[in-house]
Amino acid sequence: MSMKNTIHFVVLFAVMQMALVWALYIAPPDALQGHVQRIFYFHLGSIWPGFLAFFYVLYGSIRYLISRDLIWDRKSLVSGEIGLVFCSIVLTTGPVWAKPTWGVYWAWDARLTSTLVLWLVFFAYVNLREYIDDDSKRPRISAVLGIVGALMVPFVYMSTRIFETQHPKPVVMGDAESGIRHPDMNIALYLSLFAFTLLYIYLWRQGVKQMLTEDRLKKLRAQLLRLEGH
Amino acid sequence: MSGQVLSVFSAVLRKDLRRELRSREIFISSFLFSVILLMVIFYASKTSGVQLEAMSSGALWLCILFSGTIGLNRTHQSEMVNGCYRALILAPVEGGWLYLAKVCSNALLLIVMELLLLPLLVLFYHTDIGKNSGALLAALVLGTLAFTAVGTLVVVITANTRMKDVLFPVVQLPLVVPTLIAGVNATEAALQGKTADNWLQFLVAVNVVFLAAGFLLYDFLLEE
Amino acid sequence: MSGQVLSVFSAVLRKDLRRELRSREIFISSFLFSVILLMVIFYASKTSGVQLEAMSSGALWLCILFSGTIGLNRTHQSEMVNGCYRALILAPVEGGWLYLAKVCSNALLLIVMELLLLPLLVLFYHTDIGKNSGALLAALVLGTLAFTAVGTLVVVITANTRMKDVLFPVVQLPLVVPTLIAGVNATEAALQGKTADNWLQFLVAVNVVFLAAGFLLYDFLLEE
Amino acid sequence: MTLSIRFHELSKQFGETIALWRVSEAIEPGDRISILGHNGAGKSTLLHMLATLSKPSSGELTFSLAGETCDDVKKLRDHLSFLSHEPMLYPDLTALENLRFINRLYQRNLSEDALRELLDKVGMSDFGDRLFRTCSRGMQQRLSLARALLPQPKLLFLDEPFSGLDRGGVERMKALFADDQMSWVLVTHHLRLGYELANRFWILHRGRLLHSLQKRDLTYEAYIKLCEGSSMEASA
Amino acid sequence: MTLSIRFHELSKQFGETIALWRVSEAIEPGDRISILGHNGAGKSTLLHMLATLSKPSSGELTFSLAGETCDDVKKLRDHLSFLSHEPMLYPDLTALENLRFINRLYQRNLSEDALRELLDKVGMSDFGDRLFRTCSRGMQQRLSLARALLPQPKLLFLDEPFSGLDRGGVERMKALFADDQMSWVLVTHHLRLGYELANRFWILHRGRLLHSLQKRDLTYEAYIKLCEGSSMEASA
Ligand code: HEM
Ligand SMILES: Nc1ncnc2c1ncn2[C@@H]1O[C@H](COP(=O)(O)OP(=O)(O)OP(=O)(O)O)[C@@H](O)[C@H]1O
Ligand SMILES: Nc1ncnc2c1ncn2[C@@H]1O[C@H](COP(=O)(O)OP(=O)(O)OP(=O)(O)O)[C@@H](O)[C@H]1O
Ligand SMILES: [Mg+2]
Ligand SMILES: [Mg+2]
Repeated sequence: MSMKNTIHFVVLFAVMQMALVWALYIAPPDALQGHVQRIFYFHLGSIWPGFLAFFYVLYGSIRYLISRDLIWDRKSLVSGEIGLVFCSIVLTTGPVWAKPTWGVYWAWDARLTSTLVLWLVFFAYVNLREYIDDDSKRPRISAVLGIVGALMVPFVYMSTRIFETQHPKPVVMGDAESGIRHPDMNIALYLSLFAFTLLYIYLWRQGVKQMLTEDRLKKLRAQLLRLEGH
Repeated sequence: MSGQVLSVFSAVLRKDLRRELRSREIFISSFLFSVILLMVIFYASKTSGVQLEAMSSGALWLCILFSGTIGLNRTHQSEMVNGCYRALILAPVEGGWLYLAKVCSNALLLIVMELLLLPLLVLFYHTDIGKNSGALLAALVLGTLAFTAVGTLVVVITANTRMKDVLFPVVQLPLVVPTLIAGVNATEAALQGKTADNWLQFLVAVNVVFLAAGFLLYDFLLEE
Repeated sequence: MSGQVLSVFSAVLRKDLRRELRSREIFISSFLFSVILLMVIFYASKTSGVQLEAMSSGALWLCILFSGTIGLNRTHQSEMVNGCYRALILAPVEGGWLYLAKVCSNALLLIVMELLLLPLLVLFYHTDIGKNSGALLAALVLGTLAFTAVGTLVVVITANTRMKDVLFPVVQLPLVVPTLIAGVNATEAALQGKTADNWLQFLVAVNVVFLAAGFLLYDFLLEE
Repeated sequence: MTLSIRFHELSKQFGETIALWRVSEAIEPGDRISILGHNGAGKSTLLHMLATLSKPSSGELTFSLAGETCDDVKKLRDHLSFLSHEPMLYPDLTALENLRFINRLYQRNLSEDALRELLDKVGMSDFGDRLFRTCSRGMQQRLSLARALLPQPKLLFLDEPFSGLDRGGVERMKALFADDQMSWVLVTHHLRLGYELANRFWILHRGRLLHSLQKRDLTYEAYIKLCEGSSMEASA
Repeated sequence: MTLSIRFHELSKQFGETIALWRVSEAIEPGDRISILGHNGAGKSTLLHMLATLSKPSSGELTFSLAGETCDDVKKLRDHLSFLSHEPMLYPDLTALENLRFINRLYQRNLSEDALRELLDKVGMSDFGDRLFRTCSRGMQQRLSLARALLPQPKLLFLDEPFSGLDRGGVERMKALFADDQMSWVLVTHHLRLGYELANRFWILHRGRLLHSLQKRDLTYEAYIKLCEGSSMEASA
């Protein structure tokens, strides 16, 4: 581990601990929901870096198609993978939260559906390349899918904003007695957002490094095979 | 340039339509598939006690989605036989125009299919399709265009994979969900005599975004 | 004779399953596909104001129909590529056993898909699948078998005709309607805790008729 | 057990097109027949019917097994094999998996080693685990031959088996054809090989059987002359 | 306008398989090149890259149009044409409909008469209205050639164009190759034709370019010797 990485890791670790402490102990329980509401800090904390990751896929894929530089393919792939993980966290914390508050694990709320759609699209993005045999095709095809997938992000979210239909039990925000009122709640939220964002960056850098090392290994192995006469 | 574009456009359109008219393969299969779907949906909902009329917009869009997916798969398959898609790749034309031509021919077939489906809705579901036929047509055309805009792109994406038949619907359908929701709602409003401007605008936006994306990205898919 | 039968049976079964399971991700994709279908069906019927629970049997059978069609289509296509079906035709085996093996492999894949689907129904549609799980399983297995019995026969009928692409849906879909109606009703009853003996008997009858017909007729189809 | 085929006034029509018109001949054990003729002469059509893949529009086609007429197509197919224009192998299976499937389908119970040996015979021993669709054209053709040979047929039908093969491949194929246990019927446009390998020749022209000759009656020059005469194009 | 191609250290890998390894050469106007080599040598792979159908894994591939480097693939494709293993024609369209489609796609604006003339050149004038899929193998190969010639390319790539053709077909094809306006690169296993028609030879072996020779430096005997040396099988 380089110096930079070490520092990054230490900061990440510290912020994570602080976020945990604030979210689980210092922030007061919600007036209506009680302690269950604490899921919120992880729920929202993970989705924002998730969006960030998906937008990076868009950016990286465009860069790849223009430059045809494999590094951009690797960068966007890693970003997509992490985004998918974060999206999965939202999709598991959500139902866990939903059961005690709504009584069911799932309701066909526009927001839930759009999150699910996003997850499906990026699941396809991350996994599709497994099914493409030709190395030279793989980055190109998944870059196109990455762009199309990332275009969905604003769509799905706009659709829930513009057409506010019936949310079964709308998210409790800003209500008089519940919602983020207490300053400690705010601190917990920001800490957790910060922690997840740092985590994203850390994982992304490690992931890219790993992929590049793998690429080099492959190249060296091919050369070795060549030297040995097939 | 515009002469070139027209020539390519008409070449692809004519070829696809001629192939289709010769075999009527996609047409017949999507139409029959839709009839079956209408029946299944009817029987599925009979037990749930919904009113027939309330189901028509959803049933219509399920038919569009499902037979559209099958149709897109088939058209694309026909490009793969004998390596015909290579002829398209090797042609000295902008991929964007090829894409638009393909979207057009696919959408055209699907829209004709839908028009045939409407009388069936009247027959089977007692739907009154005349209340606001302008809005109905707008909803169908815009929705179908958005659907094929996504589908035509995705079918080529998944064609490069090993399990294309399985992966195509899996990749395509999530991308199509916003279109479906907007389409169902716009159609529902039209069937009730209203015009759902917001949903129609939404469909226009979806079309603009996906057609533009397809136009710009298709060339990148046309390599081997 | 029985050794021969077993050998052919296992050859076809293994080949088909290996092709499908080459990467066992086929289950993952059918799973995803089911998620998407349930989502799509929900949004298509949302405007009609049906109760979620009341929709499950219909939704389930729509999924079976659609995945089944994709699956049969895939089998069909994979036999056509490189003229592989000719290898089957030219093999010195009773067509009847080939037919049964194909039905088995097709039905097996579809049934596994359905089993994956049930938990999803619980999650997304709040369905209680435990009320009469025996009857539910019977309905699903019998219905799926009947569906593939017809589909497999028709796939090969059409594989040997010049108009294969047109004939496949034209012949298959109408033949499948009774199965679907019976399937939906039997499933609906099972979900309500009842056992729809008459529908199940009907399904058994359909199976007997189609499997026997397929077994006897298949040989005549194995010519060009 | 011997296998022979006789046909009398065999015709095949596709709609308006007459692909084959009143062809009569016989195939006896030990025959090695080359069928020659221009493009569209009806060679593949004839082969398809002899291989029990399609039925004649009119005419009689009689198979005899061990001297007795045999109507049971299944029994016949156990002794026939066909290498057609199409490889008849699954693109998504590897070479070996494809052979294993055929092995089971024909109930030949060959061991893994026997299958590998077969691959070796067609010069593909290094590529047993390669997916069929990633093989080059010539490699695919070799695998097709392996498929056709696997059931150890009494009678082998070959439709342009040399296309796409390199020299080495052709040599291997020639060696395999020399097997005395097997009769074969070969369609080819490679006149020299057609002469070298066969002991009988059928020359088709526009769906008719123009000549049916024994090699002993025919010098190479006379043969070439006949072939060139008939391989004038049908459309010319 | 002249078209030339140079490539330097061109390699292509499919997963672990190295199909082509560091091949460097150039194609100039007037070149008629035969590529020879065993099955799986990498001939088709090279042709695909030269025809802009696939990209190299590494190496440089430079196209020059009228002396200037040209990166616009679309412009290049206007002057290239490719006859591959696959016919690239729609089975459900007739021969003429297929040609009309290509005509439009390449914006060549040939008249109906010109299309019929083209059919005549490949000996298919009687079969213009026959569905492609009902044509015999050789007829399909002829139509593929017609498709490839239709755009009147500057440079034509041919991957085993003689397979399935009868004598008449081969003669016609040879005549069409004699066109002075057109350079071509031919992959074939037919050594004699490969020598007769070309003025340069590339000999590939296991993905490497073993020899690149001019015809004037090479007698037929020497050529055959070289080819046979390299057409030993890769797996042997
Ligand atoms: C069941 C699955 C669930 C999923 C997939 C899900 C998904 C999401 C997503 C994607 C966001 C970010 C929205 C945005 O920034 O626009 C979000 C925010 C939020 N979610 Fe959930 N959620 C789920 C369940 C729940 C439940 C049960 C509750 C509480 C009862 C809840 C409360 C919240 C709150 C309070 C926010 C922040 C709202 C805002 O900033 O607008 N979620 N959820
Ligand atoms: N399925 C079909 N439908 C209609 N016509 C057909 C069909 N199959 C073959 N034909 C026609 O029958 C004639 C004979 O075809 P066949 O394939 O037997 O020729 P061939 O001798 O094998 O030629 P080649 O050397 O080119 O392979 C041709 O005119 C062909 O167009
Ligand atoms: N899509 C692919 N995936 C994996 N390997 C491939 C692919 N295409 C070709 N290969 C491999 O690359 C090598 C070269 O193949 P290529 O088709 O270029 O051979 P060729 O010289 O044309 O042979 P032939 O004379 O048999 O046509 C072969 O080993 C082949 O298996
Ligand atoms: Mg033939
Ligand atoms: Mg090749």
